[in-house]
Amino acid sequence: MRVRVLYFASFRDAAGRSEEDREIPPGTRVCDLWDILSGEFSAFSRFPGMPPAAVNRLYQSGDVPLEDGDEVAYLPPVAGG
Amino acid sequence: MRVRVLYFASFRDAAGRSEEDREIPPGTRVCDLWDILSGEFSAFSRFPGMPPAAVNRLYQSGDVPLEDGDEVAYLPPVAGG
Amino acid sequence: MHLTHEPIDLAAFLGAARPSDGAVCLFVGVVRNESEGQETVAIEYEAYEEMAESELAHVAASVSQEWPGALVRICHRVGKLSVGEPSVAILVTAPHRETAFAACRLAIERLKEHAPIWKKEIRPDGTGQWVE
Amino acid sequence: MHLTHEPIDLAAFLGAARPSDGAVCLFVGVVRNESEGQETVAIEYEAYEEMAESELAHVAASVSQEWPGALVRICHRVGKLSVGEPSVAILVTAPHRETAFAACRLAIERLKEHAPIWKKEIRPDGTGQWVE
Repeated sequence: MRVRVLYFASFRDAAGRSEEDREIPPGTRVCDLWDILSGEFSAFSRFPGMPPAAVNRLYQSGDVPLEDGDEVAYLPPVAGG
Repeated sequence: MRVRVLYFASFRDAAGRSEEDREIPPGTRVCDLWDILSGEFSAFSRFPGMPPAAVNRLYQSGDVPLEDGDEVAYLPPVAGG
Repeated sequence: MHLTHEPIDLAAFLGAARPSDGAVCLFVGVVRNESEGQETVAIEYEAYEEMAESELAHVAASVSQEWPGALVRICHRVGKLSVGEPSVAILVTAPHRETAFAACRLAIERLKEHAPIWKKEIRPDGTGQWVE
Repeated sequence: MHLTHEPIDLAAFLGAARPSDGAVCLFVGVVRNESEGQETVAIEYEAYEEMAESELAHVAASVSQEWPGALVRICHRVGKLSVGEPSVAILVTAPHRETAFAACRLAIERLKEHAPIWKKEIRPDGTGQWVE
Protein backbone atom coordinates (compact mmCIF):
# COMPACT_ATOMS: atom_id res chain seq x y z
CA MET A 1 0.00 0.00 0.00
CA ARG A 2 1.01 3.60 -0.39
CA VAL A 3 1.16 6.50 2.04
CA ARG A 4 2.12 10.13 1.66
CA VAL A 5 4.93 11.31 3.94
CA LEU A 6 5.43 15.00 4.77
CA TYR A 7 8.65 16.54 6.09
CA PHE A 8 8.82 19.86 7.92
CA ALA A 9 11.51 22.23 9.19
CA SER A 10 14.73 20.39 10.20
CA PHE A 11 13.27 17.07 9.01
CA ARG A 12 12.72 18.57 5.57
CA ASP A 13 16.32 19.76 5.55
CA ALA A 14 17.51 16.32 6.67
CA ALA A 15 15.42 14.42 4.14
CA GLY A 16 16.09 16.84 1.33
CA ARG A 17 12.41 16.83 0.38
CA SER A 18 9.13 18.16 1.69
CA GLU A 19 6.96 15.21 0.74
CA GLU A 20 6.95 11.87 -1.03
CA ASP A 21 4.84 8.78 -1.57
CA ARG A 22 6.08 5.58 0.06
CA GLU A 23 5.17 1.96 -0.64
CA ILE A 24 4.89 0.07 2.65
CA PRO A 25 3.70 -3.42 3.56
CA PRO A 26 0.18 -3.80 4.97
CA GLY A 27 0.23 -3.74 8.75
CA THR A 28 3.04 -1.19 8.94
CA ARG A 29 2.55 0.90 12.06
CA VAL A 30 3.45 4.55 12.58
CA CYS A 31 6.54 3.55 14.56
CA ASP A 32 7.62 1.03 11.91
CA LEU A 33 7.64 3.67 9.20
CA TRP A 34 9.71 5.91 11.48
CA ASP A 35 12.27 3.12 11.85
CA ILE A 36 12.46 2.82 8.07
CA LEU A 37 12.92 6.58 7.61
CA SER A 38 15.47 7.02 10.38
CA GLY A 39 17.50 4.16 8.91
CA GLU A 40 17.52 6.07 5.67
CA PHE A 41 18.09 9.65 6.88
CA SER A 42 20.91 9.54 9.36
CA ALA A 43 20.05 12.98 10.80
CA PHE A 44 16.76 11.52 12.10
CA SER A 45 18.60 9.16 14.44
CA ARG A 46 19.66 12.05 16.65
CA PHE A 47 16.14 11.79 18.09
CA PRO A 48 15.90 9.25 20.87
CA GLY A 49 12.78 7.28 20.00
CA MET A 50 10.01 8.39 17.68
CA PRO A 51 9.03 12.07 17.58
CA PRO A 52 5.37 13.07 17.76
CA ALA A 53 3.57 11.84 14.66
CA ALA A 54 0.42 12.87 12.86
CA VAL A 55 -1.75 10.67 10.65
CA ASN A 56 -4.21 12.54 8.50
CA ARG A 57 -3.46 15.70 10.51
CA LEU A 58 -4.18 14.25 13.93
CA TYR A 59 -1.63 13.28 16.55
CA GLN A 60 -1.37 9.48 16.76
CA SER A 61 0.70 7.08 18.79
CA GLY A 62 3.32 4.80 17.30
CA ASP A 63 1.31 1.58 17.48
CA VAL A 64 -1.42 2.81 15.13
CA PRO A 65 -1.42 0.81 11.88
CA LEU A 66 -1.22 2.85 8.71
CA GLU A 67 -3.75 2.51 5.94
CA ASP A 68 -3.52 2.97 2.22
CA GLY A 69 -3.73 6.67 1.30
CA ASP A 70 -2.80 7.98 4.76
CA GLU A 71 -0.95 11.27 5.10
CA VAL A 72 1.83 10.80 7.66
CA ALA A 73 4.11 13.39 9.23
CA TYR A 74 6.77 13.07 11.93
CA LEU A 75 7.13 16.37 13.72
CA PRO A 76 10.41 17.87 14.90
CA PRO A 77 10.09 19.77 18.22
CA VAL A 78 7.51 22.47 17.65
CA ALA A 79 8.30 26.13 18.30
CA GLY A 80 5.19 28.15 17.56
CA GLY A 81 4.27 31.32 19.36
CA MET B 1 -5.66 77.54 60.11
CA ARG B 2 -7.50 76.61 56.99
CA VAL B 3 -7.57 73.45 54.87
CA ARG B 4 -9.38 72.53 51.70
CA VAL B 5 -11.55 69.42 51.93
CA LEU B 6 -12.57 67.45 48.83
CA TYR B 7 -15.52 65.04 48.65
CA PHE B 8 -15.86 62.33 46.03
CA ALA B 9 -18.51 59.84 44.91
CA SER B 10 -20.79 58.72 47.78
CA PHE B 11 -19.07 61.15 50.17
CA ARG B 12 -19.91 64.02 47.84
CA ASP B 13 -23.52 62.86 47.78
CA ALA B 14 -23.55 62.58 51.59
CA ALA B 15 -21.92 65.97 52.17
CA GLY B 16 -23.91 67.70 49.48
CA ARG B 17 -20.79 69.42 48.20
CA SER B 18 -17.65 68.54 46.29
CA GLU B 19 -15.26 70.78 48.18
CA GLU B 20 -15.05 73.41 50.88
CA ASP B 21 -12.57 75.29 53.04
CA ARG B 22 -12.52 74.45 56.74
CA GLU B 23 -11.10 76.37 59.68
CA ILE B 24 -9.42 73.93 62.07
CA PRO B 25 -7.31 74.40 65.21
CA PRO B 26 -3.54 74.02 64.83
CA GLY B 27 -2.46 70.45 65.60
CA THR B 28 -5.57 68.90 64.12
CA ARG B 29 -4.65 65.52 62.72
CA VAL B 30 -6.14 63.74 59.72
CA CYS B 31 -8.20 61.51 62.02
CA ASP B 32 -9.43 64.46 64.05
CA LEU B 33 -10.84 66.18 61.00
CA TRP B 34 -12.57 62.95 60.05
CA ASP B 35 -14.23 62.86 63.46
CA ILE B 36 -15.47 66.40 62.93
CA LEU B 37 -16.86 65.63 59.50
CA SER B 38 -18.49 62.34 60.46
CA GLY B 39 -20.19 64.10 63.36
CA GLU B 40 -21.61 66.54 60.88
CA PHE B 41 -22.55 64.23 58.00
CA SER B 42 -24.43 61.31 59.50
CA ALA B 43 -23.95 59.15 56.37
CA PHE B 44 -20.20 59.11 57.05
CA SER B 45 -20.70 57.23 60.29
CA ARG B 46 -21.66 54.07 58.40
CA PHE B 47 -17.90 53.63 57.96
CA PRO B 48 -16.28 51.85 60.88
CA GLY B 49 -13.21 53.96 61.59
CA MET B 50 -11.57 56.39 59.22
CA PRO B 51 -11.50 55.60 55.50
CA PRO B 52 -8.26 55.98 53.54
CA ALA B 53 -7.23 59.62 53.46
CA ALA B 54 -5.06 61.71 51.16
CA VAL B 55 -3.23 64.90 52.06
CA ASN B 56 -1.99 66.90 49.13
CA ARG B 57 -2.77 63.93 46.86
CA LEU B 58 -0.78 61.35 48.77
CA TYR B 59 -2.16 58.63 51.01
CA GLN B 60 -1.50 59.50 54.66
CA SER B 61 -2.29 57.85 57.98
CA GLY B 62 -4.68 59.32 60.51
CA ASP B 63 -2.04 60.56 62.94
CA VAL B 64 -0.47 62.99 60.48
CA PRO B 65 -0.99 66.60 61.61
CA LEU B 66 -2.57 68.90 59.06
CA GLU B 67 -0.98 72.16 58.01
CA ASP B 68 -2.40 75.40 56.80
CA GLY B 69 -3.28 75.21 53.13
CA ASP B 70 -3.40 71.41 52.94
CA GLU B 71 -5.73 69.70 50.50
CA VAL B 72 -7.46 66.83 52.32
CA ALA B 73 -9.67 64.08 50.95
CA TYR B 74 -11.29 61.07 52.63
CA LEU B 75 -11.80 58.35 50.07
CA PRO B 76 -14.83 56.07 49.92
CA PRO B 77 -13.96 52.51 48.82
CA VAL B 78 -12.34 52.80 45.40
CA ALA B 79 -13.70 50.94 42.39
CA GLY B 80 -11.47 51.73 39.45
CA GLY B 81 -10.79 49.33 36.61
CA MET C 1 -0.08 56.93 31.92
CA HIS C 2 -3.14 59.01 32.21
CA LEU C 3 -6.77 59.61 32.78
CA THR C 4 -8.83 60.52 29.80
CA HIS C 5 -12.28 61.94 29.29
CA GLU C 6 -12.26 60.69 25.70
CA PRO C 7 -12.88 57.10 24.55
CA ILE C 8 -9.76 54.95 24.83
CA ASP C 9 -8.35 54.25 21.37
CA LEU C 10 -6.97 50.73 21.81
CA ALA C 11 -5.32 50.63 18.40
CA ALA C 12 -3.38 53.79 19.20
CA PHE C 13 -2.62 52.53 22.70
CA LEU C 14 -0.96 49.41 21.27
CA GLY C 15 2.34 51.10 20.51
CA ALA C 16 5.42 49.49 19.10
CA ALA C 17 7.38 47.10 21.31
CA ARG C 18 11.11 47.54 21.93
CA PRO C 19 13.35 45.35 19.73
CA SER C 20 14.26 43.24 22.75
CA ASP C 21 10.59 42.60 23.62
CA GLY C 22 9.12 39.25 22.69
CA ALA C 23 5.81 39.58 24.48
CA VAL C 24 2.95 42.02 24.77
CA CYS C 25 0.06 41.64 27.18
CA LEU C 26 -2.88 44.01 26.97
CA PHE C 27 -5.68 44.02 29.53
CA VAL C 28 -8.85 45.94 28.83
CA GLY C 29 -11.67 46.44 31.31
CA VAL C 30 -15.02 46.87 29.61
CA VAL C 31 -18.40 48.07 30.89
CA ARG C 32 -20.64 45.03 31.37
CA ASN C 33 -24.42 44.91 30.99
CA GLU C 34 -24.92 43.50 34.46
CA SER C 35 -23.40 43.50 37.91
CA GLU C 36 -24.26 40.95 40.56
CA GLY C 37 -27.49 40.13 38.81
CA GLN C 38 -28.60 43.72 38.28
CA GLU C 39 -28.87 45.16 34.80
CA THR C 40 -26.52 48.03 34.02
CA VAL C 41 -26.94 50.39 31.08
CA ALA C 42 -23.94 52.65 31.75
CA ILE C 43 -21.26 53.42 34.30
CA GLU C 44 -20.13 56.84 35.47
CA TYR C 45 -16.47 56.88 36.43
CA GLU C 46 -15.27 59.63 38.71
CA ALA C 47 -11.70 60.26 39.83
CA TYR C 48 -9.72 62.44 42.18
CA GLU C 49 -7.95 63.33 39.00
CA GLU C 50 -4.64 64.85 40.07
CA MET C 51 -4.10 62.13 42.65
CA ALA C 52 -5.24 59.35 40.30
CA GLU C 53 -2.69 60.47 37.71
CA SER C 54 0.12 60.14 40.20
CA GLU C 55 -1.21 56.87 41.62
CA LEU C 56 -1.39 55.34 38.11
CA ALA C 57 2.20 56.43 37.50
CA HIS C 58 3.16 54.91 40.84
CA VAL C 59 1.44 51.62 39.99
CA ALA C 60 3.30 51.42 36.68
CA ALA C 61 6.64 52.24 38.29
CA SER C 62 6.22 49.78 41.16
CA VAL C 63 5.19 46.97 38.80
CA SER C 64 8.18 47.65 36.52
CA GLN C 65 10.41 47.48 39.56
CA GLU C 66 9.02 44.12 40.67
CA TRP C 67 9.13 42.69 37.15
CA PRO C 68 12.40 43.92 35.64
CA GLY C 69 12.17 44.28 31.89
CA ALA C 70 8.46 45.09 31.95
CA LEU C 71 7.40 48.37 30.39
CA VAL C 72 3.96 49.31 31.72
CA ARG C 73 1.45 51.80 30.34
CA ILE C 74 -1.93 52.53 31.88
CA CYS C 75 -4.90 54.51 30.63
CA HIS C 76 -8.15 54.97 32.58
CA ARG C 77 -11.29 56.60 31.32
CA VAL C 78 -13.50 58.90 33.38
CA GLY C 79 -17.02 60.10 32.61
CA LYS C 80 -20.14 58.24 31.52
CA LEU C 81 -19.48 55.03 29.58
CA SER C 82 -21.91 52.80 27.73
CA VAL C 83 -21.90 49.00 27.84
CA GLY C 84 -19.00 47.66 25.78
CA GLU C 85 -16.78 50.72 26.18
CA PRO C 86 -13.28 50.25 27.59
CA SER C 87 -12.85 51.78 31.05
CA VAL C 88 -9.19 50.87 31.53
CA ALA C 89 -6.34 49.60 29.37
CA ILE C 90 -3.02 48.27 30.64
CA LEU C 91 -0.26 47.45 28.20
CA VAL C 92 2.89 45.59 29.20
CA THR C 93 5.74 44.78 26.87
CA ALA C 94 8.56 42.56 28.09
CA PRO C 95 11.27 40.25 26.79
CA HIS C 96 9.28 37.15 27.81
CA ARG C 97 5.63 36.25 28.27
CA GLU C 98 5.87 35.21 31.94
CA THR C 99 6.86 38.77 32.81
CA ALA C 100 4.29 40.36 30.51
CA PHE C 101 1.37 38.36 31.95
CA ALA C 102 2.44 38.71 35.57
CA ALA C 103 3.15 42.42 35.37
CA CYS C 104 -0.13 43.14 33.57
CA ARG C 105 -2.10 41.20 36.16
CA LEU C 106 -0.28 42.87 39.03
CA ALA C 107 -0.90 46.31 37.53
CA ILE C 108 -4.67 45.89 37.31
CA GLU C 109 -4.84 44.51 40.87
CA ARG C 110 -2.79 47.41 42.22
CA LEU C 111 -4.85 49.92 40.27
CA LYS C 112 -8.09 48.52 41.67
CA GLU C 113 -6.67 48.68 45.17
CA HIS C 114 -5.08 52.13 45.12
CA ALA C 115 -6.33 54.41 42.35
CA PRO C 116 -8.79 57.02 43.70
CA ILE C 117 -11.44 56.22 41.12
CA TRP C 118 -15.10 55.45 41.75
CA LYS C 119 -17.93 54.11 39.66
CA LYS C 120 -21.66 54.52 39.73
CA GLU C 121 -23.68 51.89 37.93
CA ILE C 122 -26.67 53.28 36.08
CA ARG C 123 -29.79 51.08 36.04
CA PRO C 124 -32.37 50.95 33.25
CA ASP C 125 -34.69 53.24 35.29
CA GLY C 126 -31.98 55.91 35.37
CA THR C 127 -31.08 55.53 39.04
CA GLY C 128 -27.44 55.16 39.98
CA GLN C 129 -25.59 53.17 42.60
CA TRP C 130 -22.03 53.71 43.79
CA VAL C 131 -19.98 50.53 43.84
CA GLU C 132 -18.30 50.33 47.23
CA MET D 1 -8.75 31.11 14.44
CA HIS D 2 -6.31 30.87 11.67
CA LEU D 3 -2.90 30.96 10.15
CA THR D 4 -2.08 33.92 8.03
CA HIS D 5 0.68 34.73 5.56
CA GLU D 6 -0.13 38.43 5.93
CA PRO D 7 0.92 40.71 8.81
CA ILE D 8 -1.42 40.39 11.79
CA ASP D 9 -3.58 43.50 12.10
CA LEU D 10 -3.94 43.83 15.86
CA ALA D 11 -6.46 46.66 15.68
CA ALA D 12 -8.72 44.55 13.48
CA PHE D 13 -8.12 41.50 15.68
CA LEU D 14 -9.38 43.39 18.75
CA GLY D 15 -13.04 42.87 17.97
CA ALA D 16 -15.98 43.93 20.04
CA ALA D 17 -16.59 42.14 23.34
CA ARG D 18 -19.96 40.61 24.16
CA PRO D 19 -22.23 42.80 26.35
CA SER D 20 -21.70 40.41 29.28
CA ASP D 21 -17.90 40.62 28.98
CA GLY D 22 -16.07 42.82 31.43
CA ALA D 23 -12.53 41.78 30.58
CA VAL D 24 -10.35 41.44 27.53
CA CYS D 25 -6.86 39.96 27.58
CA LEU D 26 -4.72 40.11 24.46
CA PHE D 27 -1.37 38.37 24.21
CA VAL D 28 0.95 39.14 21.33
CA GLY D 29 4.18 37.31 20.59
CA VAL D 30 6.69 39.52 18.82
CA VAL D 31 9.94 38.72 16.99
CA ARG D 32 12.87 39.66 19.25
CA ASN D 33 16.28 40.88 18.16
CA GLU D 34 18.08 38.20 20.12
CA SER D 35 17.67 34.65 21.35
CA GLU D 36 19.82 33.12 24.07
CA GLY D 37 22.48 35.72 23.48
CA GLN D 38 22.55 35.39 19.70
CA GLU D 39 21.47 38.26 17.50
CA THR D 40 18.41 37.61 15.35
CA VAL D 41 17.40 39.74 12.36
CA ALA D 42 14.32 37.78 11.29
CA ILE D 43 12.40 34.58 11.95
CA GLU D 44 10.93 32.24 9.37
CA TYR D 45 7.80 30.52 10.63
CA GLU D 46 6.72 27.33 8.93
CA ALA D 47 3.60 25.31 9.67
CA TYR D 48 1.96 22.04 8.75
CA GLU D 49 -0.82 24.35 7.74
CA GLU D 50 -3.90 22.16 7.54
CA MET D 51 -3.04 20.44 10.82
CA ALA D 52 -2.05 23.69 12.53
CA GLU D 53 -5.43 25.22 11.67
CA SER D 54 -7.24 22.37 13.35
CA GLU D 55 -4.85 22.33 16.32
CA LEU D 56 -5.37 26.06 16.90
CA ALA D 57 -9.13 25.51 16.80
CA HIS D 58 -8.70 22.65 19.25
CA VAL D 59 -6.61 24.79 21.61
CA ALA D 60 -9.26 27.51 21.59
CA ALA D 61 -12.08 25.03 22.18
CA SER D 62 -10.27 23.20 24.98
CA VAL D 63 -9.40 26.45 26.77
CA SER D 64 -13.00 27.69 26.50
CA GLN D 65 -14.14 24.42 28.01
CA GLU D 66 -11.77 24.70 30.96
CA TRP D 67 -12.59 28.38 31.53
CA PRO D 68 -16.35 28.67 31.02
CA GLY D 69 -17.30 32.10 29.76
CA ALA D 70 -14.03 32.64 27.92
CA LEU D 71 -14.24 33.35 24.21
CA VAL D 72 -10.86 32.59 22.63
CA ARG D 73 -9.50 33.72 19.27
CA ILE D 74 -6.06 32.81 17.94
CA CYS D 75 -4.12 34.06 14.95
CA HIS D 76 -0.63 32.82 14.00
CA ARG D 77 1.55 34.21 11.26
CA VAL D 78 3.69 32.12 8.93
CA GLY D 79 6.47 33.25 6.60
CA LYS D 80 9.46 35.49 7.17
CA LEU D 81 9.00 38.11 9.92
CA SER D 82 11.22 41.03 10.85
CA VAL D 83 12.10 42.05 14.40
CA GLY D 84 9.08 43.71 16.04
CA GLU D 85 6.45 41.95 13.94
CA PRO D 86 3.73 40.00 15.75
CA SER D 87 4.00 36.24 15.23
CA VAL D 88 0.96 35.26 17.26
CA ALA D 89 -2.04 36.98 18.80
CA ILE D 90 -4.46 35.47 21.29
CA LEU D 91 -7.56 37.36 22.32
CA VAL D 92 -9.77 36.28 25.20
CA THR D 93 -12.93 38.04 26.27
CA ALA D 94 -14.69 36.94 29.44
CA PRO D 95 -17.08 38.23 32.08
CA HIS D 96 -14.24 38.65 34.60
CA ARG D 97 -10.51 39.29 34.47
CA GLU D 98 -9.41 36.15 36.33
CA THR D 99 -10.88 34.06 33.53
CA ALA D 100 -9.52 36.31 30.77
CA PHE D 101 -5.95 36.21 32.07
CA ALA D 102 -5.94 32.50 32.90
CA ALA D 103 -7.50 31.44 29.61
CA CYS D 104 -5.14 33.63 27.57
CA ARG D 105 -2.12 32.24 29.37
CA LEU D 106 -3.33 28.66 28.99
CA ALA D 107 -3.97 29.17 25.29
CA ILE D 108 -0.43 30.35 24.51
CA GLU D 109 1.07 27.49 26.55
CA ARG D 110 -1.10 24.91 24.75
CA LEU D 111 -0.30 26.44 21.38
CA LYS D 112 3.43 26.27 22.05
CA GLU D 113 3.10 22.66 23.11
CA HIS D 114 0.84 21.34 20.37
CA ALA D 115 0.66 23.50 17.26
CA PRO D 116 2.76 22.03 14.42
CA ILE D 117 4.65 25.25 13.78
CA TRP D 118 8.40 25.71 13.56
CA LYS D 119 10.71 28.66 13.50
CA LYS D 120 14.12 29.30 12.03
CA GLU D 121 16.07 32.20 13.48
CA ILE D 122 17.99 34.18 10.89
CA ARG D 123 21.35 35.57 11.99
CA PRO D 124 22.98 38.76 10.70
CA ASP D 125 25.20 36.69 8.36
CA GLY D 126 22.10 35.23 6.70
CA THR D 127 22.43 31.74 8.17
CA GLY D 128 19.42 30.17 9.80
CA GLN D 129 18.91 27.91 12.79
CA TRP D 130 15.82 25.87 13.59
CA VAL D 131 14.66 26.30 17.16
CA GLU D 132 14.18 22.82 18.60
